[in-house]
Amino acid sequence: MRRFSERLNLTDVIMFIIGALILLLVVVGSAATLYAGKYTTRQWLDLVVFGVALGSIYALIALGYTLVYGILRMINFAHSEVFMAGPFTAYFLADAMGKSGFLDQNLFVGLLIIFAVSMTVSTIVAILLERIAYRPLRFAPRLVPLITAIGASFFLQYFFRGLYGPNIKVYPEIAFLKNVIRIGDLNIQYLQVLVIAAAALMMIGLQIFIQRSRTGKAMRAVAEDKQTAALMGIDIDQIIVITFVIGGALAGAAGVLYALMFKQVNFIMGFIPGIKAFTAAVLGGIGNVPGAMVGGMFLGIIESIGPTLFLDGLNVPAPQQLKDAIAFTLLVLVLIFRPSGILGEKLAQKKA
Amino acid sequence: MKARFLFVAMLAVAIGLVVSACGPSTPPFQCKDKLGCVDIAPNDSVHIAYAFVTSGENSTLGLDTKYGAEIAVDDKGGKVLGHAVKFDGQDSGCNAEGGQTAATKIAADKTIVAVIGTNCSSEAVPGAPIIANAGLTMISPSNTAPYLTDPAKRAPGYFRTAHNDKVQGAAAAEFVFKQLKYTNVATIHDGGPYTEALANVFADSFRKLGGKAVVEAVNVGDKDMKPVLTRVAAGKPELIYFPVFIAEGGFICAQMRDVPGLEKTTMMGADGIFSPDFLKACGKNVVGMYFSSPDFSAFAGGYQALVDKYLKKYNQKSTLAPFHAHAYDAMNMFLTALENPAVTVKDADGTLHVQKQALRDVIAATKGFKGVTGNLTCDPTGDCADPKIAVYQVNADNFSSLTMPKNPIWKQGQ
Amino acid sequence: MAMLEVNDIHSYYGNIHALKGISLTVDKGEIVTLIGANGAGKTTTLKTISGLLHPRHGAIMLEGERIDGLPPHQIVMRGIGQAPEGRKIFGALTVLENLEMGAYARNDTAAIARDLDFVFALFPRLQERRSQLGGTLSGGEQQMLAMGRALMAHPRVLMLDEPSMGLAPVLVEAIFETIRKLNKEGTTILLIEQNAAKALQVASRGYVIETGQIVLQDSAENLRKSEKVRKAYLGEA
Amino acid sequence: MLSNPDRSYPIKIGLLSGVIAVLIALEGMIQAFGARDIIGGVISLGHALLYATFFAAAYLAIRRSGATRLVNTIFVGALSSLIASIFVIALVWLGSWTDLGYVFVNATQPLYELLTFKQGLVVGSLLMLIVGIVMGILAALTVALPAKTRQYILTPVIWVITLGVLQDLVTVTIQNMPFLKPVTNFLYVSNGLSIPGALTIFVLLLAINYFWLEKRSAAQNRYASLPPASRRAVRWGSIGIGVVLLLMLPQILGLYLSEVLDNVGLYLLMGLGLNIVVGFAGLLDLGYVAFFAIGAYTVGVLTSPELGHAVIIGNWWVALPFGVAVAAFAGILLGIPVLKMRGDYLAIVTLGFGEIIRLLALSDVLKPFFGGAQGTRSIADPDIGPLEMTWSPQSFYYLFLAGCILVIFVSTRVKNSRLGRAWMAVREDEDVAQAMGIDLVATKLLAFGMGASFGGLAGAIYASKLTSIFPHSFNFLISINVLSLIIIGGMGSIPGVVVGALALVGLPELLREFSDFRYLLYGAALVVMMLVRPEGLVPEARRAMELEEFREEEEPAKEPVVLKTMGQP
Repeated sequence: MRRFSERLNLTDVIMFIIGALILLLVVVGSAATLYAGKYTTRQWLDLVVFGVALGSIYALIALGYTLVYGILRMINFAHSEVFMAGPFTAYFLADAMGKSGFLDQNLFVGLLIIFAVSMTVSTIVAILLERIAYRPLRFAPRLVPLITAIGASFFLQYFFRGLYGPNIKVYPEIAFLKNVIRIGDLNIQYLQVLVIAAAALMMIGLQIFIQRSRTGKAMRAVAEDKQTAALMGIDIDQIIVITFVIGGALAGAAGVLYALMFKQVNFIMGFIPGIKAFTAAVLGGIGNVPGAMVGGMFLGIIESIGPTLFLDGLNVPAPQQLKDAIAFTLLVLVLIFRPSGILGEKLAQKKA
Repeated sequence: MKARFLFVAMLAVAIGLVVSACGPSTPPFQCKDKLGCVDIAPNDSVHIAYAFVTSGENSTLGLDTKYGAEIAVDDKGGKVLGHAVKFDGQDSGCNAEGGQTAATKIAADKTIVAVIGTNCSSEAVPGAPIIANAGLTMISPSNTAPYLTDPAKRAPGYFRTAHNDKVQGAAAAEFVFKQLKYTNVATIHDGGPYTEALANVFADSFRKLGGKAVVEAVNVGDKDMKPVLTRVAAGKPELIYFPVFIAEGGFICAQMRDVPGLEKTTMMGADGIFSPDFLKACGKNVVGMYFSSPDFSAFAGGYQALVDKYLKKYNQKSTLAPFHAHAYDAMNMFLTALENPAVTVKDADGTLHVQKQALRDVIAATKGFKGVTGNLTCDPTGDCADPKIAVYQVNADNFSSLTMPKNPIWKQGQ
Repeated sequence: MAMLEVNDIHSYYGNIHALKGISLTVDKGEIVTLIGANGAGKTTTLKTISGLLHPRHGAIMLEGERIDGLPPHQIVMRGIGQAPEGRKIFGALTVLENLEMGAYARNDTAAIARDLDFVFALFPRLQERRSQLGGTLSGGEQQMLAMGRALMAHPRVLMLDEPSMGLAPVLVEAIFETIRKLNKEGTTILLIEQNAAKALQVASRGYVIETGQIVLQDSAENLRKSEKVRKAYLGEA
Repeated sequence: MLSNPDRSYPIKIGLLSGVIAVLIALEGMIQAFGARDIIGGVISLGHALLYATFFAAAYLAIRRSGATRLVNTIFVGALSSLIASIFVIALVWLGSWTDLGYVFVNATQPLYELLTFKQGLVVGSLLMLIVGIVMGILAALTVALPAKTRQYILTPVIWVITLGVLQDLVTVTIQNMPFLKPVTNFLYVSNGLSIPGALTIFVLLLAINYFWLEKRSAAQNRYASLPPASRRAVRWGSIGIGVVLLLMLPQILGLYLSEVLDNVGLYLLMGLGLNIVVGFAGLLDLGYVAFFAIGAYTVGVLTSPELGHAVIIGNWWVALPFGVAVAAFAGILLGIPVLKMRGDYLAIVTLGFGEIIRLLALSDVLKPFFGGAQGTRSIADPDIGPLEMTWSPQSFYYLFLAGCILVIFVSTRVKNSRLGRAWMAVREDEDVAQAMGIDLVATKLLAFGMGASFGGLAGAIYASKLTSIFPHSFNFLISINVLSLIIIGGMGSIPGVVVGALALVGLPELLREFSDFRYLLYGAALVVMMLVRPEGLVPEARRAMELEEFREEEEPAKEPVVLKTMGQP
């Protein structure tokens, strides 16, 4: 036993050294960058705004992962395709409305329709996914539904590719949303305001729903203990479907926000945001709704600011290339010190 | 039990043998070619294979080149020397192992006379030597990496109609420095071999000319380009050259004006985004942007006719990307070479004998071949593209009609 | 007609034959206890009744209506409430929310409010801690909450699985007092206990289960007197 | 459920199949497969697919309706397949009125022509209706056949389709065996099987199938009744034939199929490595590609003269141990921070690690060391000593074979060792394992290290085989693919990994020409596979037991029976 504890110490020491090295690099890099003074305050603020807007979208997608994870203890890998299905389908409507000029004249109604279509399609895909691919495997070992999810993810990607074609489709540009609000050094586009506000509203709404509503409480009960929840008269299947519906609708909404911000949609568009959102969910503490928000914001801001802040001062060429490497390194750092995420509780320690 | 099974099996073989014995007797042609010959029976087709990326996220590139080559076959009436042309192939996946697998499958098929491929340079590195070992000739419509035609490493029988990055990158730098008279530029690549090489050649050439150039990079799949553009903005460049593909190029171009400091910066792209889809992906910011690209104006109408045919045939697919013209030329080079009596011997009964080494030699000797991408002349290293690079500029009319400009504003060497 | 009738059920865990033909009845207004050693199949019996396990053979009737094969939530809706073994409090939900979950299957708001008052009257401690998280309660409080939660379903049959397990003697006493009280007010109870002595004190009838089979059944009084029960379950020589 | 006939069922299943048929058409499958004839000039793969949908609709409807009289079954079957065909007709009519092509890329004139047999809208629609009814009747007749007869016919039909689909592969492979050329000439026309060819295959296989099914038990009995000595002789004989076959395989299969086998071998090596981490020790690793990359890059950087490093090892065999060792070291290094993480936290961190490695290899910062986007090229061949040879897929086959045998040997030995049992214990329950006195740190790190070293070995051979490596080759999808193959094969089971690699790497390679639909079918196959046979193709005995439990415990009593019969071949 003594030998064991000694070796455990060794690994702890190594971990500490890894952590300290990363921190040192971050601190030295940041100090050097700031000292060089190559970037203005306004540029830093801009970077933060970009990060928050991107982070909002990550957070919305992350909610889908976190909700399903909380209830089924499974990584719904195909959630990224739920996110893709909505805006990819709604594109045709948006394109038609954009060409006819309807969208510019009735912006609000037009956006509402696009949101409605996208959210509906994403929700339907999520429900079908649950019904066909996941429900029969509810009690299978963890890895089995994971593989099903991966398979479903491939299937959905290429299904939509076959349906709508492989090339990039471009959402119409909405001139109004390009207007800029200026507050001192801070510049925010209406579009960014829309994205951040819509995401925040939806997340707060979800939080209230889960905390206050009867269904929300039942969701929490099911997340904690399915058998006991069933003994309370809660229909587990129904709650799980509701979870997928909420996750799907949020992903559909996030998809439209994404499409408004970046304009391009195609069959593979969900893959990278999906991975990022899943990372955000873990970063914040998976199974935890506010955690998804925090994780999403953190990731968005790190991706935006990180490479410049940490690496520019160290004279690293093309640091933006390494933004994902930075994000994942910080993820490891966070998990070394908080093994269950920023806001995560002991859930990770529980046997999944 | 076994006896009966054996009997049936032997019967089947016997039937097969009888059928074969009734076939025509061997023609008098003797193959003296160093690499051997492909014999094509009177009713068989001339088999040309492709190794293109037709699956996954890069499939647009593969389909574009495939369609370009198919139109070349159509233009010949689908026939060469009275034999139908069979053009099929393998998915090469835009990665090294896909290139190797596709090349091996092509090499294994002894009916194939020529190969068009590959799309991505990484496919050609392991793929080209395999094609070479099989004695085949391969022309790539879209490999641009300089090392593929590096004399020390080039696989025999490897040619390309796409422009070597060295040529295009240097020409673009020359235009920016000499014509626009800019001295401070930035370039962004996406980590792909094509864009990385082009961006670096551009930056190096620009520095050699006496200017200042910064190289930045993003990753394939990145959407938010504002952070990298903010970094670029800090260097206050006069022009940003981003020789990337449509998705990432679209993001950069569309987000460019949202970044303070870049409101007026000139944008320039390369042939990878010289396509109407890019105009859509970027939006109105694209007006005034420059593109380095092969000089399509050299043959009035030739290129436009190709585009028209393409859109007519494949409109629904709308995969129009930049390399169909190179593929069209590559296919035409093969079809022309195959018709050359030095390459193909035709028997009286219509049987064809394609001599592999002769095909290689004829392709290598291509000189002044009139293609839609210019006058193709193969140099000893396998680069056949017309080294004339032109620069085009997109105006408001181009944008509203989603068509690419037809006349370049600058040509190299003028 | 019996309130709850279990007729020759066989349940399996994988290939393990856990229940080998259990039959029991609980009449209206009774407390019936099922006693047995660890692993004898007590909890499995409850799981089978509440639908968490489906019997491969046999039938379960609630007031003459077959309920085996139904999903658990429908069985609860039909009137079988359960305080599961180990209490299974929702730790991340407040006491009040836990109780609300107990009434999840019901829609009669007014009656639910009445039942809530009833539970709070029964367990004043719960009222004090109504907005505390379930996970922060003590063992005894958790047991009260588990029982209260089961009562919130206003069950026709209340099934209690080891309510005294892991509790201090004083608390055990209090719990059994409550069980008696509930029964007096008309609740039919199926009680599962390892503490056979206590269980047989409150119950009117009892069943003894051993390795998945009922080996004895009689009135509580007779069981208390039976040689076998005294030796094996009451710890007497 | 089965005993309770549902009258609306034929209609429901007809509607569902109709939707599926329309989706198949809109996916472009009918067009793409339409270009490929199973039997030249008679039936294309595209049409066969459509008919199969109708047939399946009718068959299912009959089965579920509980109808037994032939008239009834014909009615039920024809009804549902008719409904399905009406959907297809509706698609064509809709397409002729509106521009479906605006949304659906494949809704084009050629598709409509295919769906109407080029006979125009009205006549084509009628023909399609007739096809629907005929399929329904065929399904009814199929149901009416005795089970045995059905089995006799089914296998030859499947073989005819397979041989038709794989025409390219068969003819190319047979090019190596000129004496067989007449056979292919007889079997195939330029596109698809020839009619006499198809008939011959059908009759031949019907006969073989008949003898096989009828006489199998007799042969088994005869084997069982042999004296032990001759039984041993038979066994050793078959093993000997197996070994010889294994060694001869590349010569028999030719260039391309050897290449496919090489790819299978590559994934088999990785699969066996990941199997140690995930299958044995139960640690979910989604970034396994990192070790593959590290092995490949170590060997690449050490042997490639192009990067201009000071230290160049010309000999691949000398560089190999470095590749394996560096990968193993990286495995242990990754293992340390994730020691205390469980389940999905582990998954995301390992995923991140895989991405970090790829991004670093790609980055401009490390370009002087790894070649950046242009990769590392001119990597040495695995020449032995001064013996230089041309390395073809056929010769690499032996390298992979040797590697796989070595790794399988090590895996098997380790699995049954003390360490292997410790891994199983950690997999089942970490806390219990620790309480039993298992050193969690050493156990987990050894799993990571050993798993990584196999990946490094795979990478080293891969680098040499391709002679060039690019960062893009080491993406997340490889990790996913390797994970999928060990789970499809049967987690923790070594034969399972072999079967999984053959199924997930070998099979898709054979269908390379249908690249457009490869991922679609791959995804669908993963889902179906997990639903039908969650324990994998060749499950580990222990795992199978656990899964058996899950089924019987949690599913309604009837369910497991259905699952089992569906899983059987």
